[in-house]
Amino acid sequence: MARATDTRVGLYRTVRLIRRFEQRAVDLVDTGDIVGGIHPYTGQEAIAAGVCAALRDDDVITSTHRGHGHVLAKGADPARVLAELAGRDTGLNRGRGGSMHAADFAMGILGANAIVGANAPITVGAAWAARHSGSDRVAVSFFGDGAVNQGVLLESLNLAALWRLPVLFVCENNGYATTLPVGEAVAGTITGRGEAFGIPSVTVDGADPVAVLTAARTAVRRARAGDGPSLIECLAYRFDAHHTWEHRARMRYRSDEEVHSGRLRDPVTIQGARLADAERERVDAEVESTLDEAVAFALAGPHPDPGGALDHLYASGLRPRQGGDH
Amino acid sequence: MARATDTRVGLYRTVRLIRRFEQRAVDLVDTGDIVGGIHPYTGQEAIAAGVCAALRDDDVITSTHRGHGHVLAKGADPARVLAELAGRDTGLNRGRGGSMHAADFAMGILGANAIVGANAPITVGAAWAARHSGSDRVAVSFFGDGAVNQGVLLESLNLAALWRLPVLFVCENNGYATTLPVGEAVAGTITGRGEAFGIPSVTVDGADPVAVLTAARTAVRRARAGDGPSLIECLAYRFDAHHTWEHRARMRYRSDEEVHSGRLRDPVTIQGARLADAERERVDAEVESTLDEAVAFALAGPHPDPGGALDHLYASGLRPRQGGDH
Amino acid sequence: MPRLSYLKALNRALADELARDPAVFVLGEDVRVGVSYVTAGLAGKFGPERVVDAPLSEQAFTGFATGAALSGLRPVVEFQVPSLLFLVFEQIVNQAHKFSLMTGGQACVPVTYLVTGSGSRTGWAGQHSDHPYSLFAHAGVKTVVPATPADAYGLLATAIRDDDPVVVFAPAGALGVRDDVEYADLVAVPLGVGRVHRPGTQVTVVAIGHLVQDALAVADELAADVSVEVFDPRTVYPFDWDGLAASVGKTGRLVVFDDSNRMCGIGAEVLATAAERFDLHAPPARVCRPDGTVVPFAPALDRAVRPDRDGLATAILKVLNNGRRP
Amino acid sequence: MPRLSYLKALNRALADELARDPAVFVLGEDVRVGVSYVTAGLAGKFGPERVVDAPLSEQAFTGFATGAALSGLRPVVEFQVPSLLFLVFEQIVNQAHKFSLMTGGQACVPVTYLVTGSGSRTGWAGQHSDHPYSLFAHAGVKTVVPATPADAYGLLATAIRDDDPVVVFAPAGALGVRDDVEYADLVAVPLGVGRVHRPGTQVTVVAIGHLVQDALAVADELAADVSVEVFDPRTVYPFDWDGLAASVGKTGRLVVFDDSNRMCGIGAEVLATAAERFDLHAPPARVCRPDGTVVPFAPALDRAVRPDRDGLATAILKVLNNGRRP
Ligand SMILES: Cc1ncc(C[n+]2csc(CCOP(=O)(O)OP(=O)(O)O)c2C)c(N)n1
Ligand SMILES: Cc1ncc(C[n+]2csc(CCOP(=O)(O)OP(=O)(O)O)c2C)c(N)n1
Ligand SMILES: [Mg+2]
Ligand SMILES: [Mg+2]
Repeated sequence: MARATDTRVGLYRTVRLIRRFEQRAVDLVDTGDIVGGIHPYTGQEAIAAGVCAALRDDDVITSTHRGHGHVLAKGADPARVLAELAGRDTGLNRGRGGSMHAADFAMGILGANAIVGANAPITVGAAWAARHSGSDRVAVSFFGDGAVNQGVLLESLNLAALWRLPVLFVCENNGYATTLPVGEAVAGTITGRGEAFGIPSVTVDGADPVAVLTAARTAVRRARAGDGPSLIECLAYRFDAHHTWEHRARMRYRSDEEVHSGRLRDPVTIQGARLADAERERVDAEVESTLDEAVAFALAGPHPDPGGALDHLYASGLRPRQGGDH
Repeated sequence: MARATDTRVGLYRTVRLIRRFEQRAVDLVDTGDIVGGIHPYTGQEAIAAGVCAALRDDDVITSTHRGHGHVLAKGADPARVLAELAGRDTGLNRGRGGSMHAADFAMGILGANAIVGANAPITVGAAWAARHSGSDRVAVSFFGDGAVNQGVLLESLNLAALWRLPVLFVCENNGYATTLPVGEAVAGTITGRGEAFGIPSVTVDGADPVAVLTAARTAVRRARAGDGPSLIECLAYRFDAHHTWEHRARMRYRSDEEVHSGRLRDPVTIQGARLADAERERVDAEVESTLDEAVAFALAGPHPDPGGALDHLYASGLRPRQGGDH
Repeated sequence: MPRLSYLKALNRALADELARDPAVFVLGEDVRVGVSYVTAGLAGKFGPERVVDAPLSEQAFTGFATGAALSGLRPVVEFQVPSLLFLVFEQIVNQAHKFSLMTGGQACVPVTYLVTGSGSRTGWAGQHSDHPYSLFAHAGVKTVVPATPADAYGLLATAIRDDDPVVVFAPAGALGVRDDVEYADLVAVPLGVGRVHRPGTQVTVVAIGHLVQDALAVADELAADVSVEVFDPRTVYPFDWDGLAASVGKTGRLVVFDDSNRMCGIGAEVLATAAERFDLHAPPARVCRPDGTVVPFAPALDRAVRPDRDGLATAILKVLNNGRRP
Repeated sequence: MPRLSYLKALNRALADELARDPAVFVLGEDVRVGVSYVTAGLAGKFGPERVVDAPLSEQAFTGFATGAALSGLRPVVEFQVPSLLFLVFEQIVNQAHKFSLMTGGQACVPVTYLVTGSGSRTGWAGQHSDHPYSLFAHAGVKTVVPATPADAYGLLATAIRDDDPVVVFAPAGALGVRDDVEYADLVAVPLGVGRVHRPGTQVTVVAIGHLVQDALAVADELAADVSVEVFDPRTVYPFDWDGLAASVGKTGRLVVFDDSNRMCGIGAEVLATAAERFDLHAPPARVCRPDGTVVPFAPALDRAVRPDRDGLATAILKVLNNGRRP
């Protein structure tokens, strides 16, 4: 698989790939092949697909704890992503990162990040570096509705706006930060926060890849032209748990009705409806076989050697003292 | 002296007191009686005076590295403030805090703070505690134009707005954060940041105590009524150095013309013009004798005993191990 | 007799303190729903003004707790992830910790910071697996790491009643521990007083947090050959030096079993103080994390960087076979 | 021969590295004007894209540096106040430090964090007087504390060229030190290699940063009675254990002279490692700050909590009069 493309079929392929990837990853959590669980991206696929379809290969993204969709849409190999989730030496990060840190620098994926908001300034720095080197690359920061309450993210909006940097701030408003509804967390509006820094900010239907793509294209064009950052708020619904541990816990923060109606606007269905049945079935089959191979690849990969547990701790090669020698 | 009062004379007395306090404090820096220097509040006196004149004694404030004006306007004894600056046991903080930490909890002064923006969430917590205890006290956070780029301050705006807390955010826009002009630091506007969180925000002439008072009264009324926080941006000019070390350093970041014209709008002159000459002279003399006494008190105060260097380190009385015993 | 779990003990301590003292309140992310379980049921019992869900604004809500504490309240701030303490290091170490001394004893900041699930939770990888208690000990913030349900109850209760800031680490590895304790027998446990879990004569093992259980298991395993005393300081800072002196006075040999990084960790402090004060029969040893550990994702790598039973057994035998015979 | 000052040496190192490598740039507050002097003249020479003034957004600009470094640049981030490192602890320790391992070696983060004026600057009080190098050593971030102008030059240059994040502390107490060095003789100094400033045979004093000068003075004072070797590790982490072993192998006695807090400080680590590895003739000693120090404002109190020459002399004599004779 490669980066999401902006055709009807391309967008469908990506949303479908992410959906099925997540479902199969959840299965592997259940079987114990993925340890530590995942934050499923299910329901938000259109955002990653639409945004990444507006990018070039050499553009860069940063991602979040809920990052599989972004990483896949930007073109990481699903097999190596899955191998990473399964902690194998064949994984993107050689099994060192796992679900929340999947990174593929060759594909412009500067990494998922387990700290909410932490990726925002990294993105801004990457955008500055791009301009500094004379490139017209853009940098995209994906983050949730919870992240807009993080100081570092708000500081980052200021830096990006002040220095007119080529950044797309993509807020995935899925209604909740874990269990806290966005309305109990965000005073004012999300786009209002962008605008306060002079950043053009729009709200789009985050269940529709075409709507996201359209907004992303505008923002990318602005960024490449040197006209500075944009903020896109994508309204979506998280179909699944905040994290797979929720599958076992008895937590009530969304009513059954809400979840039911939230799931009605399904990115896969929405984009699927734009394809002829045969076309769709062909993509589905293709995706399935990609994922069959990915699962096989992931589970066949060797576990990393514990002797190398601290490999790469220092890029300079410094070897730390062990905890037990004396 | 007591808290700033909202009469013509009262406001003048406070701005005059602060001005002369600062000038005498600078003298004491020069003589070496105040070690470490100060951040003079000169030029911004109308802000502290106008805001504190709108408060009650039981309202609380938090302040900054440039805090003498706030502390005096809220009613701290100038003699004990000066003794604090001179590091004496008779100082507000028993000489433990100095210029950047002057606090007087009995007067509702929860302390100056040496970390830009750090006082904002403390203020919000104090406001919440007031409401929690059924009081209609309000809490005021003073901060500079540099502080509006601090994440923690922006997070605090959100909390205060979200929970409709009785907070006044008073931004003293003196044009610079040390040497960085506000225009090179703040994307968008300062009031726009408040508004983004749904906080009513106004800009007023920070050289005129009456203008500040008027805005503060509106904000205090709103806060006491349970209608939440307000932000007041006060435009002012810092007449003196960022910090007294600048008196010795050769730093050029403001032109002579700018400094000259910035000083033309002088809070002391502006409010002084509202008094008859005789009235003004009486206040000036009063202030001078207060400060003569304050200086005498400060310099007569005993230096703290080095044996008590770690007194109060733990409120619980825990005595830490010394650095040298073994 | 109920089999009291560690998590339930924490939950019970919060409930009891909330009931006992109206100044106590709980603040954090997802505390109403009780995602980490420690706050489960509390919102229903005490209402949303005592169990407050905060937006993802750790810095602001930690500073907020300082402000509330300065106003007479006793906040308990819950953190879901240990590294969130890095985000609020300024607010805890530079603000809350320093208020008492800097104000010359005018103020105290009785805030409890509770980290539910510190250390590695296998599969959560590098940014969620730190165990930073030694950092707070270095800074001088009171730091407790309970090992058992009864101590979890008793130390959390004491932390809340203490007039200083206290960080409570509840290690992920201890959350599942259960005790045979009657609720009625749960009592406050003083800070700074260690506990000998198992008396012995030949070597003192200082074990911290969840490692106490492992130390006991190793002591059992080795019982035929070595008489191991397991000393649990319970409070990392202030440390029970006299308790340790008594133990080492008996055994003359020392091993520290500590889940923080080797360099400048509590293990270093215990060995250093021992070198200064105690007469050891053999060089002491540390079993801890390597210098600068970043916990890798893959389970086998994660385990490889954690101090474990084998490492402890090896260290005990080595210390025993070295040095002068007692 | 020029009398090179420590500050000028840092300034020179920045200028040379900026000239040598176009990937290097400097970022921070007031760096164009050069408020701390280390960046004086650089903006004029290298332009505002290489010497970047940032708003008061430490978290964002520190994260920004990570993003720029991930994109191939080598940022040097200046901090005016040591406690600002607390504000960015997450960005340094949880992000920059972890990227290499978490990405399985895909990425490196060659950022240098330069604190100009660490430790107490008498009169700056509690929130501006910390010396938190031991915190970074514990976290495993490379940490250097140069003592002399030549080392300041050489270690800063190496830090910038190093592929890992490095924190450089320039102690306030060392900024005024001058050396007789030709510019042409300034060279890069490797990390992790200590320096014997003064050979001796009876006791090794490990002195850090500005305390090296004090240690040399004490060694001179005591020269008639004791032969003191002054060992300056230069890099706190990674520490030159072999260098220290050689020194202690000769002297058999050890005193650490360290301006950080006693508990879990570098002094603890040196004593701990000595206890594990070295054969000492007498119990070692630390001369450092008390546990949990908050530096009080009044000069006499400030001095009282700092390790000083008297304390060192006392400790040396005590260590010498204790224990077995060599
Ligand atoms: C700074 C920070 N605070 C808290 C957490 C724990 N946490 C992980 S995800 C999450 C909710 C994030 O909400 P949002 O940004 O809306 O993203 P979503 O999970 O909805 O995709 C929380 C509280 C964290 N990882 N980082
Ligand atoms: C968080 C933080 N960053 C940097 C500093 C160093 N510093 C002290 S005052 C100051 C400028 C503050 O500007 P502003 O908020 O406009 O207040 P002003 O000095 O103009 O009153 C700086 C950078 C600090 N004390 N705290
Ligand atoms: Mg969300
Ligand atoms: Mg200003």
